Amino acid sequence: HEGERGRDGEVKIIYWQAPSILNPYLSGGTKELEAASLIIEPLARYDTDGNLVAWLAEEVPTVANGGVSEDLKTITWKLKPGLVWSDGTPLTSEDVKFSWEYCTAEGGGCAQGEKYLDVVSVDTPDELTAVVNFSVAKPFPYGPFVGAQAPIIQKAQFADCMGPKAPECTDENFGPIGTGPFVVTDFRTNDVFTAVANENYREAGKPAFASVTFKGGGDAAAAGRAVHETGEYDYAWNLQLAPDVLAGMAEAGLGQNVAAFGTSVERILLNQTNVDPALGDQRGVIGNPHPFLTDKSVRQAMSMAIDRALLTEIGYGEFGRLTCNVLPAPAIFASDANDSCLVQDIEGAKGVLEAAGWTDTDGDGFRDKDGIKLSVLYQTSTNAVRQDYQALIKQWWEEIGVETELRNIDASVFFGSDPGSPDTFQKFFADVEMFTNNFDGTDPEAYMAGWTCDQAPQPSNQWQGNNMPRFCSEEYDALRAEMAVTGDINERARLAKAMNDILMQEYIILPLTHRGRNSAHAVSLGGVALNVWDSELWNIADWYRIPG
Amino acid sequence: MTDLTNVEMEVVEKPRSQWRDVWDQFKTHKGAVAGLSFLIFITLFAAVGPFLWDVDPGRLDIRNKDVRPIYMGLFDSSAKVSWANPMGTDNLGRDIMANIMQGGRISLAVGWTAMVLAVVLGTTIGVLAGYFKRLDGLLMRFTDLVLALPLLPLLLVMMLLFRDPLRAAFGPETGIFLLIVAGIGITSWMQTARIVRGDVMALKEREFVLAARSIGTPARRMITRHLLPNVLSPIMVSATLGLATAIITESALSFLGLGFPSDFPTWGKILFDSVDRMTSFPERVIWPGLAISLTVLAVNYIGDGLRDALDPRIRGH
Amino acid sequence: MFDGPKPLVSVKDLKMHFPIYAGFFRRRVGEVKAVDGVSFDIVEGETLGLVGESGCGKSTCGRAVLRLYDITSGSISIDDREIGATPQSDLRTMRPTMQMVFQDPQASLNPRMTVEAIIKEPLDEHTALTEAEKREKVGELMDAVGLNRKFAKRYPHAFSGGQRQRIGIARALALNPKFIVCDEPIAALDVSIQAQVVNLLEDLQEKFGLTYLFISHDLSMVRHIATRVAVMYLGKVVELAPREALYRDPLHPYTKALLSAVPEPDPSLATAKERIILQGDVPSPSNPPNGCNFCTRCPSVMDICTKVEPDYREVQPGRYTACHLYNDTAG
Amino acid sequence: MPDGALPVLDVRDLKTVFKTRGGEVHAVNDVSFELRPGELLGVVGESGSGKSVTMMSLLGLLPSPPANVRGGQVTFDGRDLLKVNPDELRSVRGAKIGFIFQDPMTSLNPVFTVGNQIMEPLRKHMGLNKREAAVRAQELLELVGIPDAARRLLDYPHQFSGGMRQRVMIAIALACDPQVLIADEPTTALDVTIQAQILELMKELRSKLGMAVIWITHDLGVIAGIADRVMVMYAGQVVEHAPVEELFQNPQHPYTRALLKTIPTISGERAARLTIIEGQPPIMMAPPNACAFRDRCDVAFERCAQENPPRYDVGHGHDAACFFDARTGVPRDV
Amino acid sequence: MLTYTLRRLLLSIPTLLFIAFVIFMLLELAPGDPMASMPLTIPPEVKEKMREALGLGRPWYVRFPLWLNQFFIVEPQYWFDQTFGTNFANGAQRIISFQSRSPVFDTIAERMPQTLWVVGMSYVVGVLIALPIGIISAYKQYSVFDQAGTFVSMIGFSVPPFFSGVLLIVVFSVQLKWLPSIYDTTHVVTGWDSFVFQLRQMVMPVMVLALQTTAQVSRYMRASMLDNLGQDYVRTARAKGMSESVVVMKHVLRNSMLPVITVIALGIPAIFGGAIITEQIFKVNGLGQLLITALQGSDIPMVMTITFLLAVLIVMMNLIADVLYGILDPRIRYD
Ligand SMILES: Nc1ncnc2c1ncn2[C@@H]1O[C@H](COP(=O)(O)OP(=O)(O)OP(=O)(O)O)[C@@H](O)[C@H]1O
Ligand SMILES: Nc1ncnc2c1ncn2[C@@H]1O[C@H](COP(=O)(O)OP(=O)(O)OP(=O)(O)O)[C@@H](O)[C@H]1O
Ligand SMILES: [Mg+2]
Ligand SMILES: [Mg+2]
Repeated sequence: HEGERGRDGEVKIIYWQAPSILNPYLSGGTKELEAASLIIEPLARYDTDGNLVAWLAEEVPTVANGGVSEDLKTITWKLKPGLVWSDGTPLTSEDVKFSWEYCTAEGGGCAQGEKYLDVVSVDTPDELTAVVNFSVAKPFPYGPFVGAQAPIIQKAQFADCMGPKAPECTDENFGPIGTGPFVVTDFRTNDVFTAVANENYREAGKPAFASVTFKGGGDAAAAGRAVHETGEYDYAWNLQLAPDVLAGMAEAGLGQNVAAFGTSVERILLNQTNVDPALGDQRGVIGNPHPFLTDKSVRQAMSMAIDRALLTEIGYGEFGRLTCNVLPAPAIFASDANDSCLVQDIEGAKGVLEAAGWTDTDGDGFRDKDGIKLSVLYQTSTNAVRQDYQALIKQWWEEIGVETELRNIDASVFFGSDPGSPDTFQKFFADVEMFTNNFDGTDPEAYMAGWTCDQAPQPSNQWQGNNMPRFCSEEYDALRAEMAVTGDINERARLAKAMNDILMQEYIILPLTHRGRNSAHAVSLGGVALNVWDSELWNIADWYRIPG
Repeated sequence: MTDLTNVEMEVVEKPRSQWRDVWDQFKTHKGAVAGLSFLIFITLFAAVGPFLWDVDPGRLDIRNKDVRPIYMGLFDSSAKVSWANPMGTDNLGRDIMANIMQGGRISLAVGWTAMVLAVVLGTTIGVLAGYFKRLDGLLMRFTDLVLALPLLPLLLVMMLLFRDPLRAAFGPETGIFLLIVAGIGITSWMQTARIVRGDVMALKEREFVLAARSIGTPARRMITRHLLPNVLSPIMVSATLGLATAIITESALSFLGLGFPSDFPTWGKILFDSVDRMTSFPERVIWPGLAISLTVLAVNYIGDGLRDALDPRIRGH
Repeated sequence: MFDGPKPLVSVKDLKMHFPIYAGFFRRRVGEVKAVDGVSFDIVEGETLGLVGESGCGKSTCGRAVLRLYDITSGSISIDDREIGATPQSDLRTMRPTMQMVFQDPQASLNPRMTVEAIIKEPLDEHTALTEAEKREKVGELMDAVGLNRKFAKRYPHAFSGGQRQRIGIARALALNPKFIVCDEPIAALDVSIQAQVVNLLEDLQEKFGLTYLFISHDLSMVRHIATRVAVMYLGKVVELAPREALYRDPLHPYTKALLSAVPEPDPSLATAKERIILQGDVPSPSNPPNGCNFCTRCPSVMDICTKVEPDYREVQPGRYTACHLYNDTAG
Repeated sequence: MPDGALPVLDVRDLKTVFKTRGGEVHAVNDVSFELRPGELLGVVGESGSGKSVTMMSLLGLLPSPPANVRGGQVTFDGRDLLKVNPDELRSVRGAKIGFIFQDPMTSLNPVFTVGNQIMEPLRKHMGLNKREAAVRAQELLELVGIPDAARRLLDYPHQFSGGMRQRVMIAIALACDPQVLIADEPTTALDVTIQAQILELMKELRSKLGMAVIWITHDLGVIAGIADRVMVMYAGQVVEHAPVEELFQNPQHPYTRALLKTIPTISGERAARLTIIEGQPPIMMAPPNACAFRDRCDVAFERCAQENPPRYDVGHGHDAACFFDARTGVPRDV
Repeated sequence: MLTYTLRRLLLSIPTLLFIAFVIFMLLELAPGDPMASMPLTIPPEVKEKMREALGLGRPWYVRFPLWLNQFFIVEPQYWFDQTFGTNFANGAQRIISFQSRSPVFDTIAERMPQTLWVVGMSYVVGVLIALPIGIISAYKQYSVFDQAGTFVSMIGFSVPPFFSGVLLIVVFSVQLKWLPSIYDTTHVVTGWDSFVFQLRQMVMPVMVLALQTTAQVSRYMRASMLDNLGQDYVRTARAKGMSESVVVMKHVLRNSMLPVITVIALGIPAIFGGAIITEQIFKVNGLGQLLITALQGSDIPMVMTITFLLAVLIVMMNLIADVLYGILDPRIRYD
């Protein structure tokens, strides 16, 4: 697979969600990030194992190589020499600085603001050096300019598009000039874009493909069909399909499924506050405890009743793994203290409930105590696999005497944070809810910080925050505070595991499946290395056509 | 002639009720009779079936998943078949027959209720607009307005505003049922309204309406007695199409993720959920697909037959 | 004007103009002068025939007299009650005194109601009889118009034209009216049936002392049934006279032409008779000619006719006409 | 009257039935008549007696189903119109036999101009091109007395009054100089003054063009003024047939007599009370095996209920289908 | 006729304004959030900033007039500027999509070709198939053809496109490999080959959509033909010696088309909005798909603009249907 640039003709990629823009700073959506990663690149990115690799930078700065200051407050990036934009102009540290300015400009609504958190300035001592200064010590200083979320954009192109003017620069947002292997030729929002090989790409002979068509829209099944069964496309992204369906498609022999595991965990959250509509504006407020989910034995029984192996097999097959942690990866953060959850134990669950005094006194098949019936409303977003999960779990819970009512809500509403809507996952006006979350990159600090008491969505904070179960534990909050000031990786791992174990052993969060990302590519497409820590298309420059 | 026959002659000629006549006329329409038979069958299947076929449609039986329908055993001896699941099971081992029955209950109920709602709304608005000239402009603009309303946001708003109160008042199932029915009903009456309005305007010029006015019949009875019976046949056509549209719209809502909760099978949803596995398990799309199509067809033929049967001119003597 | 008994119906200068809307804002740009200043009296027990060409406003006149329309102007008094300006809702109580028999027996019966229901409807609206009484009354009415009671549960389509018209008459009779407008009650019927209906109307008049306004374009039939005859042309009465006088000696040129155009069912007479063949068509009632309405077709048109509208005057005792030909002689 | 001339149209034993839900309606039963060149044959009879169906059967204009022409023969131009193929029939319709229908309001196609509708048969049967056809159409409109013909060709039917529309119908029927014109109640829907205009026009045209005409009506007055011979129909049969004066002076069939008596006249004596024909016309659900008029007849006797009377010739070109001889006042023997 | 049209046009302005208001309030009440499609890893503060940048915080009585101004004044100005090189708009803010941050009208314009090719064509095809079916069904009423027509059209009407579409794909793309299953919106027709490709990629979506159109229009056509076949003027035409084809195809058809044209015209807005599922299945990415992605992404300006345009289409089609009727039917006078 060596040869001149553009030798392999066209590669066709299908994403069943279409990118709406090619500027990742204006949309944080995965589809936009990944589409843009063909064009614009960061200084460093993660490889398939989650390790940082230098990309536009010479090397990844660390404390060891002196790139990161001892006080963890500055990080110095050195650009590879001789890099040029696709328009032929040189890439300089000014562009790096500009990318920061662009994202932090007032009124621009940058989606990646968090990446540049605590950055006070970016210095450009010379054309190839960019020094990032933080206001606080950053044990993990690889937010800015790293990964698909924080690429470098060209100052010359975007200089007039700062702040409130950002949305008006349609041409720029649809066709950013980049350093990546491809150059956009035609972008149609929410539909398709085409790009051709970047003549100025830094590596000779790459990319192998002369052009790429990036089509969006439809659904996962259709995308899978296009790769596996009709062979119209070479690469299909994120085929969230039932394993038997995927396997059936693969039988046609044109394509092949690939999977990789990141940090995504499908989980159930158990609400600790009372959401009875009768409470009016006191619904879900801390201080109104849930009538029975505050009883740990109920939560434990509900966890024990679940057959995670079966769920995973039905819903994800080989693209899902069993886990008993909400923090399953990277490996050093993964706890093994909770593995008892792996086996379903209906009888045990019944026993736990019995012991806690939850019995079926009125003979309706569901347990109760002191006039309180174990009856939960179980919500999630609309999605075939989630609905299968719901159906199975409902059956198990009802078996142990917990009445379960299912509800599924349109994703645009469920994951929205419209304070006016009662159906958002943050408001959590239900007893139980289920969704998947993960964290970017490899550092779990921000992720674990989501379950501190002050992160609980409450009316006082317009229902923002990630602690949807409204879990409050002083012990947990203390661990989180400690982690914020700990730099050592092993120590950080210990803290993260401890926090994970609290959540698990309190049964506030019931992890169900460690979800892998699975995509498919044509058997004739070589060089694909599925990456869940960064853009899936991170190495498209290395892709090639297998003759035959 | 004897006195006896004279007395008999005096008796009003009414040995048969009007409904007998309607039925007799209806019977002559072969399609209508076939349609009615099918509709009765499918209604019984959905309504009474679950009592005879006592399997919980929501019960999962993972060991018995992907069972093929019983007839598969005939030409493929290796097929996984079982008399316990004559129509097969789905990927979670739910019995398809039980689901089709339960789905039929919901689909038929949604279809009928939404259709009745749409027809009642459409007829009321059509009659009012056609009969009262003053209301005409207003009502027709209103019709335009509703025609222009997008169904999806409308349903989202309705869900937001009414789901919790309805759930509190009627329970989760009935609540969402009412919402969906109302959503479909409210967005599909416009065609009926237009047609009825046109017909009423034409009827208003007919002499028998003038005759009724010369008697002093007030507007209310003018409408119920003279206009409505005479616009019955276009209403019937709208109704048959309306039933079909309602069943299909409900399935489209499932496609868009706005339908019933996932543990509520409807024909449309069963069909939609099975499309991905269409090649390996064709029966899963055939059962609900047939149920929908044949119901629509049956209702259409019944509509034709009823239209003829309700028209005294065609019915004859 | 009248020496005889007091009129039951008295119409003065009745106008019924249907508005025509047009233009940008649906302004009223004109009107169809369907009835344009008609006056006549009908004495209790008599039959006034109203004849004229199609579209001249006969039906409109008949309907306006019964206030089925909201009239443009004029006064109508029936049975000593002025109803010209009464709102529709208040007219309800008056309806039983005045009824109508319609031109097309098919169209005037609701095809989805049984005969019994049709005849019973006025009883439902205006009486407090019990169902049984109503049914009995319907039976009596059916007897009166010569319909077999057996047929009460049939629908109109199952009857012949003549029978249908009997149903219409029975409905009109249900409330014991004093005055009936018969709007071409025989026009849609077969010749052999027409006589049946006309005889029936005459019998009923005798029996119940009815007063008719008999609208028709069949001059021979009007000659038979009417006591006095009014001839209409383009929204106006051009001549009104006692029957014998009118047929013997028509005054207005239009009446003359009309009478001469009636075919004689006798070949010897038919060839002998001298016809006046009018030229052209009736002008549009929305745009009537200046002067006399008939001036465009009149065989004896004069200059004045196209300029001045002739008065409607009594030119001989009991004979009224609107024609310049008689202005000199009488005035 | 050119009595001896060969008839242009000769109809023998025509039979037409309609298949309906309730059974077969025998609308035309063994109707026979002939039409001689240049004469006007009037056809009278009450509504439903089969006048229109007879004429439409001749030209195959009835919708089939439900209509079914069961038998008989229609000789025209040496051919039996009931047997010729559809194309040949179409070359007769409109070209050699013109047809005028009763209702001028609905018989013209509302969406085509009058000119277009007149030109259609001209172009088809006479092979005229557009221009020639337009010229001829204008002539025709002038012929039927429509002023400003050239401009009116471009008008649509609704822009014409009823009388004018009927004239247009006549113009269409006359377009190809037909040998026979069949007019099915052409004036029934019109006012008397307009009817008088049309009748006048007809007389004029006939003397000008010399075609044979069948004129259907139920108005005896019209017949009296226009016809040469008259045929009276009742219940799908010809019950009487005679030259016009003969019929009015010497009606033979009881139905004809009753009919003549029922109608009030405008100039004769005014009867105190109209004579009526009691009863209703029969429903023709079975082929006749008895006199159809017997229930309403004042001279009916047993035989009338047993046999259907044939048409008895009573001389002077007059025949009547009645067992009762009106002249002698006794039943016929044979 | 002209004044009638103008009057109706004038009257439709308040109607449309009111419709716009109702749609706006509906979307205002709808619970969607444009941030819902963002990954959960983006922290709430950042989302809040993005929301502010979209102008979401402002109350409706500010945003509605703003939208009206943009729709009725700024956008036409831009359009004018582009065509004539003037500068009326003067950099005023156009209607910007929340999702793509690009002017909504540009995106809509981008979607027009495939919408017209597929949705428009399907309507044309559907109508073209429906008319002969309706005509023959009526002419040969109760024949086998008629019965089969009824049967097939009712089945066609009742099969949801998410099923029929996938079925076609499975048969023609997967099994037979004849036709592409994914529509290429970037394809440009330049010659014969590319035209053939365009046809091939259109066949399936067009058929799925046309099935529904055909089912409905053929029913109306049949009913209308039946009405007219019984009319007196048909007999007149036959009596003139016209051949059956002239009688049916000229005299009857022209009259029967009148009501059907109205039905056809009024069906157009519905098909533009209603092709959502089919577009999704075949990834045609026309207006329907734009609307649905906008809805799912709570892209209020986009949803608002598209639904309003559809409303305009509905009102205009109503008007056109009426005017067309008046033009085609000489009996109707609107003045
Ligand atoms: N509702 C109406 N609106 C407008 N014009 C009308 C209306 N009713 C009748 N006209 C017009 O008024 C005129 C008189 O109509 P009318 O029906 O009274 O005539 P007529 O003498 O009864 O005719 P005919 O003998 O045909 O029944 C006609 O030109 C008619 O078009
Ligand atoms: N399509 C049909 N189906 C059944 N019966 C029919 C049909 N058309 C005509 N008839 C019957 O044929 C008989 C003769 O009808 P036809 O129209 O010839 O009468 P007519 O003498 O022309 O009457 P009119 O004077 O009313 O025109 C009638 O009894 C009628 O009921
Ligand atoms: Mg009238
Ligand atoms: Mg006739």
